[in-house]
Amino acid sequence: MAMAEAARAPADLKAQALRLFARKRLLSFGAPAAILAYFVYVFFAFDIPGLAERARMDNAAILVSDAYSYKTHITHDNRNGGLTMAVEGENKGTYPKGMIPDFVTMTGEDAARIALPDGYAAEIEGSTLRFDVPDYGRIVVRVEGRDIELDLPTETTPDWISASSSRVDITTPGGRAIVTRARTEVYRYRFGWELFWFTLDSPFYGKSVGELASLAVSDQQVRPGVGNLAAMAHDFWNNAMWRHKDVLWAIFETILMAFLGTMGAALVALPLAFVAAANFSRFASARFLMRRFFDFVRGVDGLIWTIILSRAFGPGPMTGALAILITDTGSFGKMFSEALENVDDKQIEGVQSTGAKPLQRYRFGVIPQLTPILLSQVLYYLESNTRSATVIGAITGGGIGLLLTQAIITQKDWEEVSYYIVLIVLMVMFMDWLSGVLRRRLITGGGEK
Amino acid sequence: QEIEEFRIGILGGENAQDRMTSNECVRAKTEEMLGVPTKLFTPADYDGVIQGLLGGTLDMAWLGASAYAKTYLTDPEAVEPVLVKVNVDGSYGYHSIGFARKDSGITSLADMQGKVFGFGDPNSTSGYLIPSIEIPQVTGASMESGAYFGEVRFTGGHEQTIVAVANGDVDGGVTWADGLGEWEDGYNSGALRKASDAGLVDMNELVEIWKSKPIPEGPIVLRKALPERVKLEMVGMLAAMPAFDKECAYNFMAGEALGMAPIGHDAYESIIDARKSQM
Amino acid sequence: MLELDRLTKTFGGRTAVDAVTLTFPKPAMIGVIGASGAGKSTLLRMLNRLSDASSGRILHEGRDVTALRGAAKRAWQAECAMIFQQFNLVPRMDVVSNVLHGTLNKRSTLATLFNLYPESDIRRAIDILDRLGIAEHAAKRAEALSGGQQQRVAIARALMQDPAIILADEPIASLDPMNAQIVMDALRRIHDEDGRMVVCNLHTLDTARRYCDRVIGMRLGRVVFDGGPDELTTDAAREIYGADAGFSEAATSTAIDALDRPGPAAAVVAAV
Amino acid sequence: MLELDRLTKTFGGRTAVDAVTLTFPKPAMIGVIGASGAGKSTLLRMLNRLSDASSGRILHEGRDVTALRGAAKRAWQAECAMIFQQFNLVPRMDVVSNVLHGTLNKRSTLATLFNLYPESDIRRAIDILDRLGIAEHAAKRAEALSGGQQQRVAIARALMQDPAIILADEPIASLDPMNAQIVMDALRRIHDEDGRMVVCNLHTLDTARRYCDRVIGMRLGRVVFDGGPDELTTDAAREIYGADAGFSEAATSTAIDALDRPGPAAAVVAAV
Amino acid sequence: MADQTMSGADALGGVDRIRENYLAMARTRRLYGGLMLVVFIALMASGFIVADERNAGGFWDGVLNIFDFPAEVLSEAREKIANLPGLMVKFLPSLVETLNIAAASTLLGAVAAVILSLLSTRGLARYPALIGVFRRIMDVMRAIPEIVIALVLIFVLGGGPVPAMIAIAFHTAGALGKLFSEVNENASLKPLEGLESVGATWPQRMWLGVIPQVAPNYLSYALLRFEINIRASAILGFVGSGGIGYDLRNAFSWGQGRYDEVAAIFLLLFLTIVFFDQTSSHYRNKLVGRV
Ligand SMILES: Nc1ncnc2c1ncn2[C@@H]1O[C@H](COP(=O)(O)OP(=O)(O)OP(=O)(O)O)[C@@H](O)[C@H]1O
Ligand SMILES: Nc1ncnc2c1ncn2[C@@H]1O[C@H](COP(=O)(O)OP(=O)(O)OP(=O)(O)O)[C@@H](O)[C@H]1O
Ligand SMILES: [Mg+2]
Ligand SMILES: [Mg+2]
Repeated sequence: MAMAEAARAPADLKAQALRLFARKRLLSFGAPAAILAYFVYVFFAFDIPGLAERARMDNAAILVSDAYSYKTHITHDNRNGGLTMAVEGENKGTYPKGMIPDFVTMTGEDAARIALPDGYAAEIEGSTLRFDVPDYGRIVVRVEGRDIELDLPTETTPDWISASSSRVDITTPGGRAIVTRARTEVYRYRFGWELFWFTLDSPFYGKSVGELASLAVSDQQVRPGVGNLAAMAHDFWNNAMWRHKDVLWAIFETILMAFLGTMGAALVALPLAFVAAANFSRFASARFLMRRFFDFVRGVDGLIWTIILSRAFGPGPMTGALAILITDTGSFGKMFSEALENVDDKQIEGVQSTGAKPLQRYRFGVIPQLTPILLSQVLYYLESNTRSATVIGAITGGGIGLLLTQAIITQKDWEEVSYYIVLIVLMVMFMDWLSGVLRRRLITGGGEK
Repeated sequence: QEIEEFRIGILGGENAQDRMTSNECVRAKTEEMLGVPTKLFTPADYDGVIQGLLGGTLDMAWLGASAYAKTYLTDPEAVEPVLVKVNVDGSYGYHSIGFARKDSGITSLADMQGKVFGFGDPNSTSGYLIPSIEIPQVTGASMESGAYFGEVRFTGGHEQTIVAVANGDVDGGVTWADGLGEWEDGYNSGALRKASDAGLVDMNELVEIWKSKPIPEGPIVLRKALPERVKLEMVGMLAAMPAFDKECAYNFMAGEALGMAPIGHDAYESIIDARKSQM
Repeated sequence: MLELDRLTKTFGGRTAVDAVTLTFPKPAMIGVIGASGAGKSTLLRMLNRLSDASSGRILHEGRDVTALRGAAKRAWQAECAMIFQQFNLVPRMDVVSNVLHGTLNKRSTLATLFNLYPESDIRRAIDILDRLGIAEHAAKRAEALSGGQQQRVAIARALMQDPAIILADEPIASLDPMNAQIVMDALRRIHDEDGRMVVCNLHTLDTARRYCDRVIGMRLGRVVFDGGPDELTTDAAREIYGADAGFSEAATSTAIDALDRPGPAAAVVAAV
Repeated sequence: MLELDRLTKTFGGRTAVDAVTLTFPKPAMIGVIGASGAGKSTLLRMLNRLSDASSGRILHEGRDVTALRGAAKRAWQAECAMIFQQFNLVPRMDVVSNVLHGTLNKRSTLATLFNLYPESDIRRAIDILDRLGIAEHAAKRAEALSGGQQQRVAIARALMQDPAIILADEPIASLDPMNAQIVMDALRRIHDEDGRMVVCNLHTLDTARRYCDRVIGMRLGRVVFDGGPDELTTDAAREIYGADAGFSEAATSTAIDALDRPGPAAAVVAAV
Repeated sequence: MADQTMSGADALGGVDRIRENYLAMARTRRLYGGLMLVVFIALMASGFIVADERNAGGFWDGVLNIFDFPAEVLSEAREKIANLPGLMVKFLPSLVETLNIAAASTLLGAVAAVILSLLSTRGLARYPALIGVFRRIMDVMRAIPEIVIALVLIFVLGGGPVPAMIAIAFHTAGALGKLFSEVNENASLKPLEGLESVGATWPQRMWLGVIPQVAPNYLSYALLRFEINIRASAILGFVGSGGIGYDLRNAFSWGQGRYDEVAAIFLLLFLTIVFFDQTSSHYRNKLVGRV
C-alpha cells in the first residue's frame, strides 16, 4: 500500500489548505463586493432614487395602450360647426361623407350620440357635450361665449376631470373627452391596429378575411378594369395611414446599407490587410501605418463617419453604406491581417515552387486558407451591421431607423413604433438566420468558391 | 447649364412619413414644372439639412433663421433666401415661449433660478439661439450651467423639450409658438399646439414663464449654384401656390397663412449677428 | 439492508435493466460484472438516483428510495456516494475543493457558492486525502493529477459524503494496472475499516474474484449469476459474457501480475 | 548538365551551406544525406530559387540560374519542380486543382485566378494521377487523403510542371514505411521512365543506397561524401553523421523490411 | 507505361470514367462559381446604383468633397489648438459617465447572459422543456437595436444615463447569452454528473461545475462586449442619453465656432476607445491563451 508517500505532516497540509481557503473566500467575496460597490456608486452617479420620482408611469401606460389600440376622434368644431370623425384624428383616417363608425348615431345635423364601452356614453349637440359616467352621473359641458361651463352631479370635481375656464378634460376608462373653445372632442379607444390593411376610402375596408377571399376569386370587379386581387394589393401597398410601401422600402434601404457596407469593406480590407500583415509586407513602416489606419477608422464610430460624410454625400442610404464601409474596413483589416499572419507558409511555398506569379501565389496559397475565416467574419458582420444600419439611418441615412426614431420622437404614434419594432426584430432575426445558413453552406459544404 | 434632378430637404418636427406626405404635392408640382426627377429628404435633425445644402446635395429647403445663419456663416456662397411665409395677420414671425409645469409653482424666469432649464436643438432659432441671447438680458447672468440656472441642457428638439418639461425631467424649457390664440389650446400653431392636440400634454398643467420678441420666420432657401431659370421658376411657383392650390399651400406651410413673400439675406443680418455672438 | 425489487429501466424500446431483484442484508463488498451494455452502469445510476427507474423499487432500511423527490432525493444521493470511470471531478478546481463538494448537500447553497466551508470540513478533507495517500496534492488543480490520483480524489469526495453506500462504476477502467491496484485496495480498505457497503462495477473477473465478497453477474439487463467469488468459474464467466469457448480471461485482465504472464496479454494490457 | 559552383548560404553569422561545388553531367537519381541542420534543405531551396544564394553560382546548361530575376526566375522554378516533406498542398482544394498548380507558370494569370485551366491540362493531370495510382481520388479535397496519397499528389504536381529536374526535400520523412516505399518507387520510376534528374534529400541511409545512383553526404554545410551507393559504408556514414561508434544504422531506417529485423528496431520504426 | 501495381483506377472502371466525371464536375463547379460571382457582382452593382439613386448626393460627385468637412473642423481646431487641453478636461465627466454606462450595462447584461445561457444549454438547463423559449428570448433581445429601447425608455423615464444603461444591458444580455451558450455547449458534463451524484442543487452544480470551466471564455467575450458597449453608449448620447455623445452631438450640430469642442471630444473619445480596445485585446489573448 503506497499510502506512506505523504512527505509532509498532515498538520502542515491542513494549515496550507486553510490558508488556501481563506484566500479563495477573500476572492469570492471580494469580487462580488467590488461589483456591488461599483453598482452603489452607479446608483448614485446615475441618480436612480431621483429617477423613481421622475419616471412617468402614465406615459408608459399611454405607450402600451396606444401600441395595441387606436382611438377614434369625434370632433365638433365649436367656431364654425360641423362634426368630423377620424381614426387617430388624422386627415388620412377621416371618415368620408356618409360613412360613420358603428358606435355613432347621428341625432341631428350637428349632433351625435357616441356609445362608449362599459356603459359610458357621450352626446354632442352643437357645442354642448353630455358625458354619462356609470355610478357617477351625467357631466354637462357647455361652451358659452368666452367661457366653458361645467355641470357636475357632485359638489367637488373628481381628480379625473381637469377643468379651467378655457379647457375641460375628462379622462375615464370608457373614453376621453376634451372641450376647448375651439372644439369638443370625444375619443373612443378600441383594440387593434385600425386601417392596417385598408384605409376608409378603399372598397375593401371593413371586410372580413372570408369576404376578401371570395372577392379575390370572383370575377365581379369592385374597381372596374382592375382585377380584385390587384386592386387589393394596390390599396394595401398604398395605404396612406400605414404606408407599407415606404416602410418596406425603408427596410430594404437598411439591408442595402448593411450589405453594401459590409461587402464593400471586405473587398477594400482584403488587399490592405496584406500590407498590414507582418509576413506579407516587407516595409515595417507601411505595416505600422496601415495598422494605425485600421485602428483609426475603427475607433471613429460609424455614426461619426455618417456625420462627416453627410456633407459630401447628403442624406440617404449611400452615406450610411459608406460609413459602414469605412468603419468595417478597419475591423476587417485588423481581423484579416491577423488571419494572414496565421496562414500556413507551406502551402504558399508549394505554389511558389512551381514558378507561380505573385498574384497566383496569393490566389492559391493564401486565399483558400483565408476563405473560411473571411466568410464567417463577413457574414457575422452582415448580421450585426443590419442593426448598425438601423442606428446610422436614424441620424442621416434614412431607412427604417429614421422612420422609427422620428415616430418615437413625435411621441404619439406608438402603434407605428411597435409596427416598426416588430419589423426591425424580424429583419434582424432574418439576417441572423440567413448569415447562419450561408455560413454553414459556404464553409462546411461548398469548399473552394 | 442644366440640372439632372431636384432635391428638397425637409426639417424635422414631424414624423418622417408625415413630412413626406405634407410635402408630396410640392414635390409633384416641382417635378412637373422642372421636368426632372424631384425627391424629398427628411434627415433626422437640422444639421442634416444644413450639411446637405452646404455640400450641394440638396437644392432647396425651408430653414429656420438660425439654421440659415449657420449655413451662411459656414459658406456665404452656398444658399440664398428667397421666400418667407406671411402669417394671416400679415406679420412674419413667431415667438420663443418659455414654459413650466403648473404644479411646480414656477411662474416666471425668476422662479427658475437654480433649476434645470432645457433648450431644444442647437440649430433651432426659438429653441436655442434667441432664448440664449434674450434670457440672459432678463436674468443678468450667462446661460452656462450653474451661472443662473442649476443646469442647462439640450433635449434635442421641440417635441423632446415639451415631454421633458411634462415629465419633470427639466423644470422649464423653450419651444416655439405663433403667440396667437389661447394658451389653453397651445396657441394657434406651434409645437405646443401639436403636442396638446396629440394628447401628449394637458395645457392646463403648463404655464408660460417667458416669451421672446418676435422672431423672423425662417426663409425658403435655394442653392446659389442652381441655374437662374430654375430659381425663378421655383420662386414663382411657391409664391403663386396659395392662389392656385390652397390645400397644397396649407400642407406645405403647416397651417393657415396669408402666403409667401420675397425676402433677401438682409432680413437675417440680426440673427446672423446673434449667432456670431454665440460663437 | 438494501433491497432491489423488480427494478427495471427501459430506454425507448430497449430494456437496459430488466426486473432486477436483489437483497443485500448487510454491508459487503459487492462486484457487478457483465459484458458491455449489460446494464451495470444503468443499475448503479438508478441506485444513486442519477436516473429514474422505469418501474420497480429500491428499498433502503425499509424506505422507498425510488419515490424520493427534490431535497429528500438529494439527501439520499448524499448518503449513497458515486465514483465514476472518468472521475467526474471539476478539473479547474483544486483537490480540496473537489473533496469538499462531498458536503454540498449538507451545507447551505449560498454559503457554498462563496466557498464558505466550515474549517472542520477542510480538516477532515485533508485527513481523508491523507488516508488515501494524496494529501500533498491538496492545493493542486485536479486536472494536474494523474488518473490514479484523480480517482483517489473522487474516492475522497465520496468518503467526504460519509455515505452508507459507495457505488463505483468501473473505477479502474481508465487506469493503468499499477493505479488500478491502488484504487481497488483503497476501496477494499474503506469497506474493511469503515464497514461501508461498496458496490463496484468491474470489467475484469480476476479483480472481482480478488476483492469482492459477493459477485453479481449481469447479462442483457438480467442477473444471471449471484454468488461468492469462488463460485465464479470459467464456465460461469462464459455464461455471463455469453462468450464461446475461445473466451480467455487474460484478455480482459488488468491485474499487475497479468503483465508477467506470457503471450499476447501484454499487448492488450497496454491497449486497455 | 547542372553545376554548383562554390554555392554558399549564410543566415546571419551562420553558414548553412558552405561553398558547395558539384557537377551533375547527366540526369541521375541523386540522394543527399546528412544530419539534421547539415544544410540539405537549404541547398535544395537554393536550387529551386526559393531562397537566394549568398554567394556562388548554379549553372544549368551553361546558364547562370542564380542570376535570374522575375519571370525568368519563375520559368526556372517551373523547370525545376520541388517536392516537400509536408507535401505543401492546398488542403481545401481538390486533388486535380492541386496538380494543375503545376501549370501556373505557363498559363495567364487572369485565367488561372478564376480556375480556368485548358481541358487538355485537366486530362493530363488525371493521366499523371493515374500513373501514380491515385486517379480515383481526383475529385476529393487534398486534406481528405492519407499522407502517402498526398505526397503522390505533390509528385503529380511536380510532373505536371514537366520539369527537367525534380527536387525532393525528405519526401518520405512524414510517411509510414509502407507509403514511404510507394513514394520512393514512384520517384525512381519517374527517373527511369522519363529520364528526369531527381535530387532527393533523405534521412535514411538504406533508402539512399537502395534508390540512388549517386549519394552526396553533407555535414555542417560541406560536402563530405560523394560517390556511388556501394561506397557508402558504415564508416562513411559515421563520418557524414559525425557519430561515434554507437551509431546504428537501423535506428534511422524506414525501409519496410526493417520491420522484420530482430532487436529494438521495431520499436524505433514506430517512433519515426 | 502505366505500372500495374500502381494503377488503382482500372479496378473502378478506368481512368476515362474518372476523367469524364471530373471534367463534368469541374464544368458544373465552374458554372456555379461563375454564376455566384455574377450574382454577387450584380447584387453589388445594382445595390450601389439603387443606393446612389436614393441618396441626395451622388457617389461620384461626393467622393471629391469627402475631406471638405473634416478639413473645416481641423482648420478651426488648429486655430484654437490652445483650447483643446482645457476642453478635454471640461468634458472628462461626460466621458466618465459614458464609461460608467458601458461598464454597468456590460456587468448587468453579462450576469443576465450567464443565467440565460445556462437555462438554454442542453444538458445544463434547469427546465429542459423551456430551452427553446429562453433561446427565442435571447434572439429577440439581441435583435432589438439599443437605440430603440433607449428612445422608448427616454419617453417613460426621462433623459439621462439610465435608459441607455438598460437598453445596452438588454441587448448585451441577448448577445452575450448566445455566445455564452456556445461556450457552455463545449463544457464537459462529467463534473456536473459528479456533483449531481453528491446531491448538489442546480445553482451549486452550475457555480461549482460549469463556471470554473467556462469562466475564461466568458471573461474574454465580456471584455469584447465592453469595448463594443463603450461605442454604443457614446452613440446613445446622440439621441439624448447623456454622456460624451450628447456633448459631441451638440458641438457638431452647432458647427462653426465649436469645432474646437468637437475636436477635443472626438480626441477624448477616440483615445478612450483605442485604449480599451488595445487593453482588452491584450487581456483577451492572455485569457484564451491560458485555456
Ligand atoms: N441514456 C441512454 N439512452 C439510451 N440508451 C441507453 C442510455 N444509457 C444506456 N443505454 C443502453 O442501455 C444498455 C445498458 O447500458 P449500460 O451503460 O448500463 O451498460 P454497461 O453494462 O454499463 O456497459 P459498459 O460496460 O459499456 O459501461 C445499453 O444497451 C445502452 O445502449
Ligand atoms: N530561414 C532560416 N533562418 C536562419 N537559419 C536557417 C534558416 N533556414 C535554415 N537555417 C539554418 O541553416 C542550417 C541548415 O538548415 P537546413 O534546414 O538546410 O538543414 P537540413 O539539413 O535540411 O536539416 P533537417 O534534416 O533538419 O531538415 C541550420 O543550422 C538551420 O538552423
Ligand atoms: Mg457502463
Ligand atoms: Mg531539411
